[in-house]
Amino acid sequence: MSDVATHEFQFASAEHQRETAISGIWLFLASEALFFGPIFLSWIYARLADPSAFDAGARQTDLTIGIVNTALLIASSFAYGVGLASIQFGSRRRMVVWLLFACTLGLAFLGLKFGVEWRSDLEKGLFPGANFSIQGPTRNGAQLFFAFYFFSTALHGLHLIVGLGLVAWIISQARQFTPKRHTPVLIVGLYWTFIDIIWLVLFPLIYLIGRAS
Amino acid sequence: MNGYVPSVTVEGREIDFLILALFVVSCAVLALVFGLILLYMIRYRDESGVYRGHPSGKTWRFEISWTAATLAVFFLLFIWGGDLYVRLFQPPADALQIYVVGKQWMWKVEHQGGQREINALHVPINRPIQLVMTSEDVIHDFSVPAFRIKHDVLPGRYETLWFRVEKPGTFELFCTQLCGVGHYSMTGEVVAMSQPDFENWLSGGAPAGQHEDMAAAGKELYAARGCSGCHGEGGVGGSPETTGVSAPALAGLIGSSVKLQTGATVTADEKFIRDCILTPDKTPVAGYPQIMPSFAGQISEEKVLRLIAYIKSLRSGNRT
Amino acid sequence: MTGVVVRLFAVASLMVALLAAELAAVFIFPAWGRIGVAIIAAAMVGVAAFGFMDLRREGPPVWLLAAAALLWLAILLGLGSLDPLTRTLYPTVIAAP
Amino acid sequence: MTHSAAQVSYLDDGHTLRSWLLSTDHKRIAILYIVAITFFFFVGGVAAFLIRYNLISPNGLIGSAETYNRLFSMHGILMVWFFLVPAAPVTLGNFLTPLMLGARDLAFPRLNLLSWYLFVIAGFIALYAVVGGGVDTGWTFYTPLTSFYSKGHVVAAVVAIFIAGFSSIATGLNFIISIHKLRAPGMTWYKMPVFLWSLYATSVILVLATPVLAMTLLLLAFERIFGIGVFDPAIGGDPLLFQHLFWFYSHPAVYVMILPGFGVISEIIPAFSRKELFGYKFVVWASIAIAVIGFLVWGHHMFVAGTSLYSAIVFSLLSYMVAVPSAIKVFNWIGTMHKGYIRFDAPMLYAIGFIGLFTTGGLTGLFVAALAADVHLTQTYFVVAHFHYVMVGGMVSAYFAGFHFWWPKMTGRLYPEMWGRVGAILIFVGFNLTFFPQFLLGYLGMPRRYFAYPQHFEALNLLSSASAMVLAVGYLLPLGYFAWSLLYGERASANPWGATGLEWTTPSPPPTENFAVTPTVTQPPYQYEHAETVSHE
Repeated sequence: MSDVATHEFQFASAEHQRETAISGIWLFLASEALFFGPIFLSWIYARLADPSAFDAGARQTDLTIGIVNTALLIASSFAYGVGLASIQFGSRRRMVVWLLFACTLGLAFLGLKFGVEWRSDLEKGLFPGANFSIQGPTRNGAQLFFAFYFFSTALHGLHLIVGLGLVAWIISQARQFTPKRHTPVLIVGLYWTFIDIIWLVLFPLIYLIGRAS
Repeated sequence: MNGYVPSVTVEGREIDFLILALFVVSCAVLALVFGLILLYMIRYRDESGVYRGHPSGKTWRFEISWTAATLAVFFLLFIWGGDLYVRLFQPPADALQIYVVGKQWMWKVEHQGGQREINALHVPINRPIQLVMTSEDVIHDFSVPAFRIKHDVLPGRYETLWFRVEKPGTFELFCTQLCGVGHYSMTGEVVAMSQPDFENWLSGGAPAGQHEDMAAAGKELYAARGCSGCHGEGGVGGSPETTGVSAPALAGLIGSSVKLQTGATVTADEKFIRDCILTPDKTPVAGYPQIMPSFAGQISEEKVLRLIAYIKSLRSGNRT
Repeated sequence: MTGVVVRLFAVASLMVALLAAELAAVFIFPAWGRIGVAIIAAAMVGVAAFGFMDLRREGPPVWLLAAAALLWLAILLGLGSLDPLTRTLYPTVIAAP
Repeated sequence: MTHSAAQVSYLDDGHTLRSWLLSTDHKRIAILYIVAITFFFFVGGVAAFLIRYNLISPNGLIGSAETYNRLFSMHGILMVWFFLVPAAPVTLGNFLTPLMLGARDLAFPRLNLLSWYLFVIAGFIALYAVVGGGVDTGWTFYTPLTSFYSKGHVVAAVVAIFIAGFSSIATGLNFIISIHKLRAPGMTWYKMPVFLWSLYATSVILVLATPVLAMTLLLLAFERIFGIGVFDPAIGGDPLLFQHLFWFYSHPAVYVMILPGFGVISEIIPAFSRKELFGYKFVVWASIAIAVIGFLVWGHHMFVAGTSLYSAIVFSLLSYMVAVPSAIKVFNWIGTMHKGYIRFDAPMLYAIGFIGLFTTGGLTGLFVAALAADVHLTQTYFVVAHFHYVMVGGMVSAYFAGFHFWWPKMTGRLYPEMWGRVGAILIFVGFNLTFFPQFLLGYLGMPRRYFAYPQHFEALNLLSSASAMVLAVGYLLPLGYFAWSLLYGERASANPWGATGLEWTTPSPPPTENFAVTPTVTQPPYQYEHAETVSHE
């Protein structure tokens, strides 16, 4: 396959098509940001309803896992960035290696989040409802926190799974990409980092604010 | 007009006047718009040979002037509507309070004296009435078209509504927030009567057997639920010496200013007392440790209302 | 290539440092607390957007889109929280200390 | 590359079902959308018919309040999400955007096709929810009624709207990027037709508001499925949060419905007045202003819902602000007619009807934006009449106006002009007779969503129901003569109205690739003063 960029008929040039695609993904990400908007607003409402009880709920979370997960996502964005640079500088093999590494970090995040943290949360009876284990005056506020917690982390996790699927697709299509034609790699990278950014906001909302004085 | 009821409250007449003003403005604008369109349709129809002159070049003068005119009119309307709205939802201090609980699909009303009624509300005329309303299930809305007033009734909190009726009569009451299958049947009537008639009704009109003073019922709850264990008999307050724990006095609480541990100062009204009973954690009173348990989910809305009525009756306390 | 990797590594290191700063704000400098966390989290989002997503390299249309997302989020969160922030104690508030 | 010089009409470029269902041609997708949208319009219309039938009698004629609640819920859900919101963008917008831009297609044709499939899947799920028992929550889905108390297929309905939302986002994204990136050489922003500007403003709302609704509905579904959630008052959650989030989308959605209508009218009035659009830049920026300020006003749906006094006052002020740009537009259309050479073809009649109905709807909006007046009027038939004037009177009139205007371009056939005019007049008259009585009913206090009502509201309800028959005929009539035109209509020339705009420079119907040669734009739009006189007589 030669390294000549082609383009679809509605565009003037391959460069035109690339620019358009990148604008498109940014607009999609803007839309995604608003998608998470209600989650942030519901955090504000739930916390304002009873700040001390809400924070008491937040302190039941596992801070260590939260920190490790944040670091994992930062590292995976880094890994993806290096993978992208690799294809830009012509090494398809190195791109695949780095993208696989990014995937592994993402999988590790999912494993820690859902396999370890969620499981222990559920075992501790922290899922809101009749069997919620926290009693006393903070019960309601803590339930609100955990309703927010399970919903937001599940949603973020789903995005990460979609992201993993996309990266896997890039890896499977690796042979198509060349230094001049790798727009899909770039686009998936933007989405990959965006998931990271969402987590950077969720992390303090879940783990830190409740522990701050 | 069929079904037209002239407003029987002062505020209602003011709302009518505002609506009339809006109607006049709308008619003027519509006349202008339709008039110009019709005029141009006739005068400038394709077949007409009328001289068109040169098309006007600069348009921004027109644009600025009609934008400014629109803005000015809108601003006036906003001020008018806003001012009236603020008055509409600020009850006079001496309002007679009546408690309303909405549930699928009926209105339950309880008067201070314990008289209860369903889908009906008896009120005296020429006296400000404040409804303290909550819901047992979904969101309802208490609406009396003849008073030109309505407000949503939400579960888990109190909303209030006030009015002063000027004429005796019977007026329609609607639920105007979709609340399920029986929404359309959640109607009733508001009966306004003169003060003597109202007192007559209070003493004899309410169904027998339910006629128990709200405050008296609240007093029983106060003892049965262990409130007196900390706050003392008659709500005099507790200290380590008397009841074993520090607890604020409740006598004379209603209407007073309370300083919270958060630093805010609030007036103790029904909402505040309700919050203190159901979510004491949110309203820690300055100077007392927050040790009171929450009663959320343990007593019904109606019982909370009775407790509040009792606490409000404790006016003669020696609170400093 | 090396240059790019070094730059990415610097970005990642900066973010890990900011993560540490968040923890410090919460546990070591309690006076900073929530405000500190909020500021640092915003900074981390900025670093990720400019460092990893290379926002600077994109043209004005993309900046416009990113700015729109922020503006609309601000509308949602700002006007949306106006109600609960001014509601709970009204009309019971008479004086803020 | 396909045949570029052959100039095969897009309608003749393949006749198999597959060549339609897998087409990425924006024009074919527009046709697919027209089929789907029309279907949902008539299903929603049947529900409307049954609602009006029930309200003939104070005791209700269809026998069961539950059925009635399901009917108006279905009417609202289908009409809002499966007709009003998508209608103008996905049909007229899809067909015209590349043609007006001088482009060969939208930026992301496959995404465009995907959006149609999402829409149809969502539509079927919605129909499943309806047929399988329906929902009785109203289209507003207020909690806690919806999350804990309502029976019926709430989750299915919510999923349907969720998927339809992503179809909207895909469409809006496609338009914004296409307008940014695919303008023909020489077409600067201020040389774009107002329809494209309106579509751009619409798309901004679609892309930035729809995701908020999607997430809100997910939160709602979570609460319903798990029996607990962030809106649950039993644990201190706030049902008003749901209302805030819902109206953050649903108020701007009203502008999604009406903005493309503004665009259509801004094309038609100049074309049939033979005159340049009055105050082009003001009209353009009014659209953008509406798209932005439209996001700041949602709280006016909640003046009696229990929000804070401060927020009510702020939202009332902002609501008046958003009415200003709409007023600017109305004045500019009238200014365009001034000293024109006005012709009264069906599109123009629909457009004039639009101005009348929209102005009435807009002015009654001032009533409900005034805080104190809203207390009396909200949640009554006054509000029902108000939004039907804007959304049905306004939007549907504009949609029909555009449909008549561009019908020759889309199909290559002319519709019977006389019948078009009859339809326009019938709809205007029938609409006013149906909905004006509802203003009176609302002022008298008749609440919305009542299956049965007090006797004294009967006369006005009867008038409204009777007039709805006229309106129904008005809506069915175009279906008939458009179908006739497809088979027997006269062949249309490239530019039957003598209108300006790139879409009229290519044959009717356009070839698959739209333009044989990519056009170059040198003039601002609407240069009717300098154009040749009408070409088609």
